Amino acid sequence: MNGSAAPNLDRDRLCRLFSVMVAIRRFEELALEAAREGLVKGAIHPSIGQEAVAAGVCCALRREDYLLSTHRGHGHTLAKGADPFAMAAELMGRRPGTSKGKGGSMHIADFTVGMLGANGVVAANIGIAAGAAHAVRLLGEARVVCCIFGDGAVNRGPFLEGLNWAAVFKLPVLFVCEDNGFAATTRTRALTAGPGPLARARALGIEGVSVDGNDVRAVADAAEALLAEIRVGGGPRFLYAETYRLMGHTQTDAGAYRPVAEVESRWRLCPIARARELLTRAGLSTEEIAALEAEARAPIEQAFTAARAAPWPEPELAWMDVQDLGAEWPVTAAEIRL
Amino acid sequence: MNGSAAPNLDRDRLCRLFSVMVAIRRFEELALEAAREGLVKGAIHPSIGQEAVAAGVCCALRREDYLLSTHRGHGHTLAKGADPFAMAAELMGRRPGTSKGKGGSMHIADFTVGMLGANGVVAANIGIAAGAAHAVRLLGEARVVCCIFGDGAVNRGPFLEGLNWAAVFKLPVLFVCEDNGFAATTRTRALTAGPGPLARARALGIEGVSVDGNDVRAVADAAEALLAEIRVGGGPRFLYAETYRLMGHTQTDAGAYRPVAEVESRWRLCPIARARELLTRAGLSTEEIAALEAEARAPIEQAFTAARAAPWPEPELAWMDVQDLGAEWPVTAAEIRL
Amino acid sequence: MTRMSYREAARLALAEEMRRDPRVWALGEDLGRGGVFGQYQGLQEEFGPERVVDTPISEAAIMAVAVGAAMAGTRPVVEMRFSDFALCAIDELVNQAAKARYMFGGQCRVPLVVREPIGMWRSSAAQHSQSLEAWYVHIPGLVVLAPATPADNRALLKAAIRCDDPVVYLEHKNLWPLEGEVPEAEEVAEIGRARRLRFGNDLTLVSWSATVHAAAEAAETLADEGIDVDLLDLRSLWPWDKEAVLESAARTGRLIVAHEAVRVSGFGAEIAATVAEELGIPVARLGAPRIPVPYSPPLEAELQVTAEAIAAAARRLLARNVGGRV
Amino acid sequence: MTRMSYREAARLALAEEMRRDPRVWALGEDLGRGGVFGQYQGLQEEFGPERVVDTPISEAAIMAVAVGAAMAGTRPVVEMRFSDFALCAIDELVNQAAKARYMFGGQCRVPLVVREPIGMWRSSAAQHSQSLEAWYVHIPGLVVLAPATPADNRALLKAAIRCDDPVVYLEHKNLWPLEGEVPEAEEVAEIGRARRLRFGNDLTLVSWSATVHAAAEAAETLADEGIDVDLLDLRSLWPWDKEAVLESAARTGRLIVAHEAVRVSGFGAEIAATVAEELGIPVARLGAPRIPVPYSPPLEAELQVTAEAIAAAARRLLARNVGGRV
Ligand SMILES: Cc1ncc(C[n+]2csc(CCOP(=O)(O)OP(=O)(O)O)c2C)c(N)n1
Ligand SMILES: Cc1ncc(C[n+]2csc(CCOP(=O)(O)OP(=O)(O)O)c2C)c(N)n1
Ligand SMILES: [Mg+2]
Ligand SMILES: [Mg+2]
Repeated sequence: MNGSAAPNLDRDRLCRLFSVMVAIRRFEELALEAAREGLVKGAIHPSIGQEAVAAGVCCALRREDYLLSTHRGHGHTLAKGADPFAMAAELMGRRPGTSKGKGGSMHIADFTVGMLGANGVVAANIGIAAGAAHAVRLLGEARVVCCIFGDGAVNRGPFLEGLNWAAVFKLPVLFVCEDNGFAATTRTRALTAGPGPLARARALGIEGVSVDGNDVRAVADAAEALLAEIRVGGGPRFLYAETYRLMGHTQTDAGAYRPVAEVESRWRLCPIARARELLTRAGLSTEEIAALEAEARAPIEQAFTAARAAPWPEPELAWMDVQDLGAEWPVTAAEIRL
Repeated sequence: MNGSAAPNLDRDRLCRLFSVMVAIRRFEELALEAAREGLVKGAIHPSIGQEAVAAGVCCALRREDYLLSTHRGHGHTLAKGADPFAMAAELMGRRPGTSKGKGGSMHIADFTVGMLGANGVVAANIGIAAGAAHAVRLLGEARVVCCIFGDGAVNRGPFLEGLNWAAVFKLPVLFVCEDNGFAATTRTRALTAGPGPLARARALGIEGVSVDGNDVRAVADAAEALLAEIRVGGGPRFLYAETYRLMGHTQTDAGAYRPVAEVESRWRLCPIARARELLTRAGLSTEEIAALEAEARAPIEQAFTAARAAPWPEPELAWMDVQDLGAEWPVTAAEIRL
Repeated sequence: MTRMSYREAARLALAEEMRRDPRVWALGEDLGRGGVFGQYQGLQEEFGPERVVDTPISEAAIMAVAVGAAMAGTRPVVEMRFSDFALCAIDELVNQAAKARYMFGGQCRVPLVVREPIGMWRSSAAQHSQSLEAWYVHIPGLVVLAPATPADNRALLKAAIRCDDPVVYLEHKNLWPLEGEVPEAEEVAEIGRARRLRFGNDLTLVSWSATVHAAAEAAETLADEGIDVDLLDLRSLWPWDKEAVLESAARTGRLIVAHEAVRVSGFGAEIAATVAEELGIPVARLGAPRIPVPYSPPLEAELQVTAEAIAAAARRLLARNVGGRV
Repeated sequence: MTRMSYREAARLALAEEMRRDPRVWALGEDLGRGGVFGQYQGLQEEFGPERVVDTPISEAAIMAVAVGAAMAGTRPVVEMRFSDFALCAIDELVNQAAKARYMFGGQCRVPLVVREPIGMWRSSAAQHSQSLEAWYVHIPGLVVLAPATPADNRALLKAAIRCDDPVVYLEHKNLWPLEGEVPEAEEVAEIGRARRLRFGNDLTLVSWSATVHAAAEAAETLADEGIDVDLLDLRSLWPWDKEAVLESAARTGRLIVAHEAVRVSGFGAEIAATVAEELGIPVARLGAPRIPVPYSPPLEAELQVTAEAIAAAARRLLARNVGGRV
């Protein structure tokens, strides 16, 4: 990772980005499979097709940097370094889950790697990210905060309030708008007036760039360049990445509101396939690439296998971590309820 | 009122705008006096110095057009044609008040002249105005909705959500940002990132113009031009008017957070004084102008005199107009409470 | 009578009202594709995108637009998707919709319906599972409804749409597929009337929304034990049927209120307190512990007010060697 | 003991905590000029604009920023100006601050204090007068405090700032100028303990915030009539001092709860219901009618829970020819 915005043909870097993307893809596939089997009960929002944004942005972050994500956050979280086993266990509501099974997919978080949480409320993390950055400033830390949100989020008030805040206080935040074309079943563009998210950011005093979100190298270059500006005290920056949601909104959405031909044509732009081409051009053989993929997939597959066998949380856990003062306890509850 | 954006030396129009401004000024002076005497108990937010925006914008509206305003809404409401006696009575919490004394200054409204309310929550009327315009569209009416808000409002989420909505649905709304330099005791600019309110509107797909908000003719010209565009189905427009709040934020704020010299220099740009000059240039004599002023002030003075003598609302009124189903009534309450 | 689901009943009610009154329209995210739970299926096809409006993800604007549009002569039906997201529009609902008629001295009314799907459903976790009816009941100006059956979802939604004041309309996510008999004739409910599911003289059991079904199950179990429960489905939380509850409680001498929402400061407290004030009889409340809703099924189960818990509470209350009027 | 105002006590508490702990900071509109009620006077001068932060009018961001900043290791004190404006930040408070610790399985805490000036004050009308403590008590994860005296405002605000979970801190606007004795020594309150203002065996009277003063006046009047009131200022609404209330109510055999907030579904219902469930003694509640707060003084007066109303309710309760434990 150098800070340069110029194309970078560094093989190792590309291999790493590729591996992360493959791992994310495999994670989403296995999560969907587990959901089909009824092992994941709550909603999941697969990020298949969007792996380049997750890999390109999150691999550019340092471990101590903070990351905040959305309901579609598995990829971002994995790319930030979270343990896939704990994540898979969380999706299945098991005891070793990142949140002991209390949060599930929409509240995936791993504070040990600076991942401060997905969020079930669209756009809610934008202000929270500004706050984390405000704390970084107050505490005199060197971290950067990265906040990823979807194209749907730019129509909620917190987008304006959070961006304005970060700009006014010149906070170290990288805002990333991951535009996958849809907000649930609706094409976002039809309901987003004006020239788009980047123009909105600029009107709120935040400079940024637009990238092809299916080109992992372009995303990584842009993210690195913007992060470098932020790290030297330049204030917040905005990255607008266009990609496409290849699957439905959740595991139960077939995505039938869009033509098959459109989805098929978008599969041809799949970021993993495109990265594979880049690797070939960078001199990797088909076998080498296949080996990389297998290597990336293996830990994910092990994670799901282990998670399937993981224990359920003890019911008493439901009563814990509410709050210190005034927490109710099972014994009280049993009395109350029976 | 013709729709032309070109400077208009029409004497009658200028006289009318001038009279409205003088009436507003007198209303605010007498409201402050009544507040000093303890006759106005709740907070009032005087618009002294900002009369050109109220007159220029609201005189360009038709009676059937809707207007929504802010906590600093006396001027807008008067200019839309509300009865000054009912308004003064409302400020004093009297029975003949526009809201029977139930709302006070921050909830001034006169639905008979299309004035759908001031609002005690900054920016809240932006979305409500979009909604009124949505209804106008659904009902196939010819009205336009005008929504006036302060410079502080552009930092709240409803600004983004309401403007985006109006733009997406191409609704007939004129948004007016009346920038008086302050949000309560804070200079708004320091806390508003980016190039400003008009740029934010443009990024949300709404075109508009910027005017000298102390030049009533400029404001009127701009408002008329924008309204003409809206009336022919052009969708929402944005008017940004710069002015200055000559008084404190409320009757109890001395405004001591700004240099005396600044306020003095701003008094020299007083919109009424400037309009007086325009009238002189348009050929009116000092006596004619003085007569106009006296004529404009008289009904306001009568209104306050009458309001001072107006009766209090009957206590039972407190129980009315809450809701039809499930309303509590005094008899019940007396039982409950005693 | 026709058999239909709670979902279908709601869909039908809205369609009927939209046919009847051209001022009625609906707005919310993804309505054109039927809404999150299919409760708007086919409506955009019938009424067009101008009356079944797909909106941006702008909850505050959705609610504010409804307020303005209601003040300006239309009757909007607002879809909030999950009741939790209504928290993004609370200023608009509580400070604006609920107060406008009053603040403006009766110059306007705000006839809007806010539909908020509530409750625990399929491991939806803390931000998609809340039941906050107690909040709304506390706010002057609001009407609060919570249907438990398909028939009520049709008749109450119609009544809500015809109401001239803002109505918070709480549909339970677990009930969407529930089937039941719905009268052939177009019924408009009288708001404020409880429905008696079972007559009994041993104990009054008051509930609403999905918990009504657990309560009915508990009442059945208790009947087998010789305990006759007087079971009331409140349906309307504001106004609530104080007369029916007091009549029943006075007769049975014991009251239990059961709801899914958090027990502490839940609406059960209001009913229990009212009955205690007016009758001085033994009362008990059941609700979720004061815990955010967890994701994992065994944890979520800890929060549920089950038929067993209700039956046990009833037995306990009956075992107290006191009763009747004090 | 020193004499100081409720306002000054709050100012002092915050200053002391900011001196003690560099992670404590305050954010809100106009704080640099002392805040709306002067409760931040001089603090920006002492601690600088980085720790007493003037913010844009962005309530949602103010609260969200506090959530993020708390998760990231600081201890923000949020000023909401009027409790009504907190409704613009309810998602941030209820769906985020209150739940984060739980949803993330204990990975983080959100130690923030939200200061919300509540209550009727100088004809502030419907959008500047609310008291919504019942809402916050209903939300798992929140601590809720409502001081009635200068001494408590100092000791409780300090405790709130040291609390590791989100605290909703309700100061009453009418109390700012109230003077009282405050201990010289730096006292940090124990959250969850009621304060007994008067010992008596005839009736338990529970109140909080400004209404405590009306309750004290009523108790005095009643004392002259030979009725000895046991008067408790709850101070902390969650957790609330159930032990103290139950001990007192069991002893006196009668309970009245009096608060300024709307009576229907107010927090008084929770206390009355709890006492009714546990003790089965006569209970009564006083609160505002379910009406938005009007502007005009004679109308506003209709909503007030006065000392006379409390005394009358007490007499009525004592006149009931029942009492004691059931
Ligand atoms: C405030 C809020 N409104 C609505 C929803 C329901 N919802 C969940 S995801 C989603 C679409 C979000 O679109 P986008 O921001 O583009 O993210 P994507 O799903 O495409 O990743 C919606 C409407 C929500 N979670 N929060
Ligand atoms: C949501 C909200 N936050 C804060 C306030 C308190 N407040 C009332 S007026 C005001 C300043 C508003 O500034 P601006 O929008 O520029 O209007 P102006 O007062 O200058 O006319 C503030 C902060 C409020 N009424 N509503
Ligand atoms: Mg999207
Ligand atoms: Mg201003």
